[in-house]
Amino acid sequence: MISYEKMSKPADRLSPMEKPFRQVIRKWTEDDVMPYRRQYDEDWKDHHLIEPAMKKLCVDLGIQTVLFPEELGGMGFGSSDYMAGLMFAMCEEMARGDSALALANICSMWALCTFLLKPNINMRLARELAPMFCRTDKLCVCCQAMTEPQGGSDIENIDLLHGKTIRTTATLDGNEWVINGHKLWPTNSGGIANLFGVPCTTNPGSDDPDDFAYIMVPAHLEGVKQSGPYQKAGMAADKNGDIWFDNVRVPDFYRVQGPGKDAEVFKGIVTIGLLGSVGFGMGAMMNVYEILYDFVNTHTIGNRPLKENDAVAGVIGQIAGDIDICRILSYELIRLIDSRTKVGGKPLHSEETIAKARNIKAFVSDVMVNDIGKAMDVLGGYGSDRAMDVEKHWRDVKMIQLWLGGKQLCQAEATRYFFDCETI
Amino acid sequence: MISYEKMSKPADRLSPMEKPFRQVIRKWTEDDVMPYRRQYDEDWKDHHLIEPAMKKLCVDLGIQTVLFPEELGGMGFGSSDYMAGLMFAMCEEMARGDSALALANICSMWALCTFLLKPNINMRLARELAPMFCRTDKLCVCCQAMTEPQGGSDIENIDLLHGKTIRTTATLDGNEWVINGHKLWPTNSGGIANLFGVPCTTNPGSDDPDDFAYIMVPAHLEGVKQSGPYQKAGMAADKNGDIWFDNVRVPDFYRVQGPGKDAEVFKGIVTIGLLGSVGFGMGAMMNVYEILYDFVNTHTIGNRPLKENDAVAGVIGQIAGDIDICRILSYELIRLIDSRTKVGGKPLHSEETIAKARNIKAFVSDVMVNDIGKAMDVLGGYGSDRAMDVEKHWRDVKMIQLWLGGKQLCQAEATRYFFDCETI
Amino acid sequence: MKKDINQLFIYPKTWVSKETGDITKSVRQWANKEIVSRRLEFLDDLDTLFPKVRASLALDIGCQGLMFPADLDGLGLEVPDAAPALIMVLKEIGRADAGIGFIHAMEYALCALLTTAGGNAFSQLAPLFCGDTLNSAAMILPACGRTGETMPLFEGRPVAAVVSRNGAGFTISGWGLRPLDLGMDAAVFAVVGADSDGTPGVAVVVADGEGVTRGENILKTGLEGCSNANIDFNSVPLESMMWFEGEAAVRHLYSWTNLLLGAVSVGAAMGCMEVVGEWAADRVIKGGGLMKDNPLCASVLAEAYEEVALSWTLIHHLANALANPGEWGDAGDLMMFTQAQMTGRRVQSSALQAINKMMELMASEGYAREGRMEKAWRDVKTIQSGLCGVGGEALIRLDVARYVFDSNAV
Amino acid sequence: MKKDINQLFIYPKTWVSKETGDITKSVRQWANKEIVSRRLEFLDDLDTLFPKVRASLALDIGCQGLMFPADLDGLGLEVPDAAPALIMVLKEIGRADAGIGFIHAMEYALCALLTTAGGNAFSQLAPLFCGDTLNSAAMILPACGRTGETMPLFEGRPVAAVVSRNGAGFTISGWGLRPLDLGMDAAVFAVVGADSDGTPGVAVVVADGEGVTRGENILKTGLEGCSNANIDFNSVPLESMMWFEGEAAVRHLYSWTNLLLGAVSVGAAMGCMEVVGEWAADRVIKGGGLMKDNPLCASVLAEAYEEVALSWTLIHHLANALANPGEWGDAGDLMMFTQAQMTGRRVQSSALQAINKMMELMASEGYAREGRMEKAWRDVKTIQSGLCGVGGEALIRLDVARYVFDSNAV
Repeated sequence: MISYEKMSKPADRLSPMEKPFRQVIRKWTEDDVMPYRRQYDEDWKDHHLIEPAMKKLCVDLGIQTVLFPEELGGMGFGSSDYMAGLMFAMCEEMARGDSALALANICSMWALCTFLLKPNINMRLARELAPMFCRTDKLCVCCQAMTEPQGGSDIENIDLLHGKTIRTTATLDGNEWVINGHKLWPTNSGGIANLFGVPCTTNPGSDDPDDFAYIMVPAHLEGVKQSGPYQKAGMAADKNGDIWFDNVRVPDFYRVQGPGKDAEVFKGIVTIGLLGSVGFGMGAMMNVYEILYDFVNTHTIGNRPLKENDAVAGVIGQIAGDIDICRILSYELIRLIDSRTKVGGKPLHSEETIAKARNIKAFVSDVMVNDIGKAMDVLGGYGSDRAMDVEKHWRDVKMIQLWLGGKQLCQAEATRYFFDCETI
Repeated sequence: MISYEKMSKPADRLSPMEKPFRQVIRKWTEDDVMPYRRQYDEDWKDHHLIEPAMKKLCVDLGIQTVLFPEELGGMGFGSSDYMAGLMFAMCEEMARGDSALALANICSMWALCTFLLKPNINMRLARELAPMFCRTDKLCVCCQAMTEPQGGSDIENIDLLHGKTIRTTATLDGNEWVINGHKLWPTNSGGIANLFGVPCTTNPGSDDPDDFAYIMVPAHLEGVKQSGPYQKAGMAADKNGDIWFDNVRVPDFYRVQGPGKDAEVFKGIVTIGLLGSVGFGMGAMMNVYEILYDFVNTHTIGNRPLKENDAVAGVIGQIAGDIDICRILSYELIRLIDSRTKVGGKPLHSEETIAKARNIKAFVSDVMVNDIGKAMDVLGGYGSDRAMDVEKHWRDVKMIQLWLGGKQLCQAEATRYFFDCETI
Repeated sequence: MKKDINQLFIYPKTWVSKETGDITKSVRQWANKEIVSRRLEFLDDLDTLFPKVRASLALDIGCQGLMFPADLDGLGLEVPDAAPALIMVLKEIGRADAGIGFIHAMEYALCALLTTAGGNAFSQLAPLFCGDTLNSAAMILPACGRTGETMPLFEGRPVAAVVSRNGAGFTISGWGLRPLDLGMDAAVFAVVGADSDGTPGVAVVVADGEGVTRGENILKTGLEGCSNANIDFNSVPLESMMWFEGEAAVRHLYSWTNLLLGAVSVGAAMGCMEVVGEWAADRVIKGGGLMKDNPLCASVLAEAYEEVALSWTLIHHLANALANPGEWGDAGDLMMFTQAQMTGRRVQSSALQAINKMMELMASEGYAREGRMEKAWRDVKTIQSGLCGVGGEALIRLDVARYVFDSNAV
Repeated sequence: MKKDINQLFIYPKTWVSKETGDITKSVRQWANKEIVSRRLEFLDDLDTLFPKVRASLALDIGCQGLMFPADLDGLGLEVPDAAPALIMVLKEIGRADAGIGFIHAMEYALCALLTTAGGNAFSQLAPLFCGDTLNSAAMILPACGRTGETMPLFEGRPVAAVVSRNGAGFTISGWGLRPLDLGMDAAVFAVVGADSDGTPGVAVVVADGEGVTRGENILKTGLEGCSNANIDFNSVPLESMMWFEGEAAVRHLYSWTNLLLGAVSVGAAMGCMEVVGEWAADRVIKGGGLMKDNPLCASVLAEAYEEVALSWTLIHHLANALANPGEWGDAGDLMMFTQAQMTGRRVQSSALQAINKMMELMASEGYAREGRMEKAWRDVKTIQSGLCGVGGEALIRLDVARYVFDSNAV
């Protein structure tokens, strides 16, 4: 058995499509990513190697269309009962190769979730934007431009702050929104985005959810400016930079859902973001497990294979066991999301779903940071060698732990739910 | 909502019977256990308070019959597709009151799992022993007499040692087995057992699985001797002592399955023991969460409720979040067990099932020991006060962590599976 | 274990004087003779043996009254200089029994506070501690309030006892106060209270007079031999010198308490190490081979040792800093309070962690009385959680953040 | 941060001499001027600035050659006495840049070993380290074997280099040896090898001669500015005094390396603390209020501080023990090797843990170069995992268990 197939995969929760779908992505990962990934760190600015891989996946394999309805040329995941399962499978398979590249690909769909997921499919907007993604031979990169310079993770903390601190504004002028503001750090910024999803406010300083707006903004419009990318500790395939909106005008129906509902779907896509985070982490961990499996079978201490030393065995067994536990939790998160429109299910923006998703994401994040660190240690002086492919995952998953408000916000949202807090 | 109802309960995996069944047990826990549990520590030797509660549950509510086929007066859980789910629910609900009492009740069924669970139901033996449990107004306590003085957890480590170190012997003499040996520490020993399940060997020193035997031994037979109970740090409702078998004779068909198969069902009931352990731990954690919920809502630091202090909130949110994670893992363990006869399922004694069950049990054990300890800390000087009912759980769950070979054996079995070790 | 446990934990030998060595040695002899060499007997008959064994330490060797001036019939150890000696003594006691260690730590922390008031305070209490009867001191630290109440605070912690001026002296009142332990036994209470301005301080209350009521015996996790009860003070008179005014006095009490209880818990963990060391050298596992020789078990043993060894280092380090107030400040200063809180929390938590690990190796024997380990586990947990105070470790983190990062978080 | 970071970490002041204070101060001035005050500039142009900045420390201040005798143009710090001075210096360097700290720690660990051989060994290497060119030393520790091979072992760790007698001297051979770092740069290698009996020792190999081949540049996690490569030794001649025979020499090398790299990593973590302290005092969260004043964030800050502070204590403690071999033994003794391995592991792990926590508070800025923290994180991880050796922390636990519990586990 391939080592990573040993990890739990609850049969009762798998889509029949999951296996063939995974195989497609896996082939791409093994053919188009793994042979090149050691060179990605130097490719952070130019994406000479990274962009062709993205294009192959998104355009040639059609992955940029997955959420769009079939009648618009998409794969219809947005209305599938197995959306979360399939998205997770995709994240995991891609991140086994490179979690930053997985991120870039997936984030391209993230903002689209505000209007392409049942029960909130906005067909007018879908029809409007589908040509950028479907039935085209061009890569279309989308970017969810969330964070603002002053607020850090405040914007994700929408249950407590209700968007009060958002400074990016949208003003209705006739049948157009006029957008002004400054966003930073989102994935797929740094100059490569073709389309932005922009959380903003129609009434600065207000904490009325009706004043929160989520508006799609094509990048080619006048007044949109992007900086080059920042340099980071890892995740080279993910470009992050600044975006400025200076009196950018878009049609009024580019607001994804409307007053009240925008805030809901925005909270909902935070849940989707948490699912993606867990998927990336899982992919990284699966790959580390494979590498570790090989290393402890072929290298010795005390003239016996590492895996046969009980003390080392304790450590690697714990690592593998933790990964299996994260796998189990992943499929519960998938269930939470995919049951959103079923009897007994909760919407993506419900306090319970967010709290539990936050909790799982925080847990998986801590495990992956710690355990991949430990896997590096088992490799000793070879752990920090890029040629072993473990240290890149170690650098990458730290980023996963930090984003979306990091551990503290996860803890806060879980506590708020479990203890009915009012000020946390 | 009652606080503990906030914890995850995956709708897709619940038996329709689970809710009403939980309610019956819950009522017993709240009426017959919780009001008296603070006095259990002093009742460890005599069980003046403990035995009546056990009798009410096992006899009056019929719980001692659950595994037996319906035609023999039982509830037929042994052939239910939801056996593990219902057993877990029972463990959890009971342990919310007292995990030692839960243990005593459940362990009474444990040895029976060797011949009452599908696909290994032994109807002849079931029919023979049913009258002790079903259609009777007498409490019948059963004890799985596993551990031996010299070997510690070696006996649970059957995959590595194949029973080689077992010293309790069974010799066939005509149509009777003659049993000799010394066992210690099992739950429901210390003088209260009516029936023993005894792992033993027909060929001392052999590592051939065919030589491993599992034989049911009624306690009233000549040559069975039990010591009084040991004193322990907690778990007063669970009596542990020594048992000696001195030329004890039982009919040959009291061997539960026969050569080869006995070793399999024995490995299988270790898996059941792991499920029970997780259930007890969950029950304890659920109760701690309820108590903590109340405490942080009603007590202040800095003249604000404890729950509204962000730093305390971080700690209690982590505790609750960890409990939720353990709940999720519990239902995966249930799925592993209840799918044992389904397509894609694995038998209880499969390496994969054992490794994953071990891993989940080890994880849940560590979480409960750590987090209940932290909950005590949040109560400060009140944490060690028996009247708060938290410290008893802290003492009890440590025992859960230690039994069945403890953490090291769990790690070893997980590692063996995940890294294909040969000597671990 | 083959090696002597006293040779396994390094510390700067220059910090331990000859006199300290002597008294440490006699305490160790007491420990070995009265408890360690017959621990099962001690545990099986604790009610009888605890006071007896305690008396031979407290009265015969003189560990009760250790810090009282020689002219009051004490042994005359003075703080802060004696800090390194006190931890050596308490470690030895803790190794034998953390309950007896706790009793002495409470007394020594009180004495450290009395030192700041000069000789008269000692004179008052000498009859209790330097005579030939066993006596003990209890400590009442800030705990928590109930939702809706507003209370004076010490570093965020609600202070329930109220001290009022009354002529030349004071009175103290407070209801349902919970000592760390010993509420039932104590002859003297060190009580954190607040004056009419809400400023916290420490009152030393002799419990022989009117107005002191003890509640029912509290059943608890550990520290058998010590009995606890809630305490009511109903306008109990307090001599002026027994009211240690101001937050510095409270910090002083916390600093020394952290040091002294830290030594007790480290000692208890060392005692467990001897037990598990024996066990591991004797137990056969995996069908052959000793537990100590199995790499997985050996690495768990090493983890436990590491926690104990590093804790002992931290306690020495804190003792040295307290003994040299000219270097980083006095026990009542914010800097030293911060270090003591941080070190105290860490040491308790590490000692407990070490015992937890050792229990894992002992399996059911770790849990049974006859395994000779579970009492230390319960004792240390009782000390550790009590010392956290309501709110748990988070509050100690905030003490640290306020000093180090100028945080205003409470 | 409002408070001076040098006033926040306590240690016994008597352990730090006036001379140590002076050199520490000049290193701190260098650090502040060349790196800390312009860290972003340093990071953005590392390739150019690293050697420049390093030269001003190594050559102008004289930190290269620090431990060479004064008559060879070194600064004459002698071990073991200078242990407390060395950690102060390396902490200051590490605070500025762990890569530069690493380079110096490697040199000092080599010098500590040379001390055991007396003056001649220093004379040989003085031209390299006491002149006016930058030079460095690399270290090759035991690593791992491949399944099926049988190799000589040092405490269970496979030793790949072979030392053979050759007339009055020796030769050393070994292929694909992996230094901790600096394989590409180093002028000298301290190599753990085994003689024909399989007994390990340390060979000091000057890399200027024939038979030394460096492999390709190894891309790695951290320690930019240091270049690593695999090394082949093909019967490289070795003077007799450059072969430090026996396990004690290997233990000596490990003991000092643990101490010195520990100081570097603690320094790096302290540097991060200054960065996060500034950040927390400036960043508004939860729609109002500074990060440092939020109790949850404050408690994370405190956790990070605690890890750093306790590590610093442990490093001081180890330095003092090494500086006083009369108390518990010499760096080559099993007892001190055990303590050093244990302390080294703990300190590296704590420093890394502290930086991880601080990064959590910085969120994306923790990860971006401009946040001025991520390099220290990568550097410390590189040091920490390298120092573990193949097999990871488990092997260090076994070192401890073998000594403390007489375990035979390997």
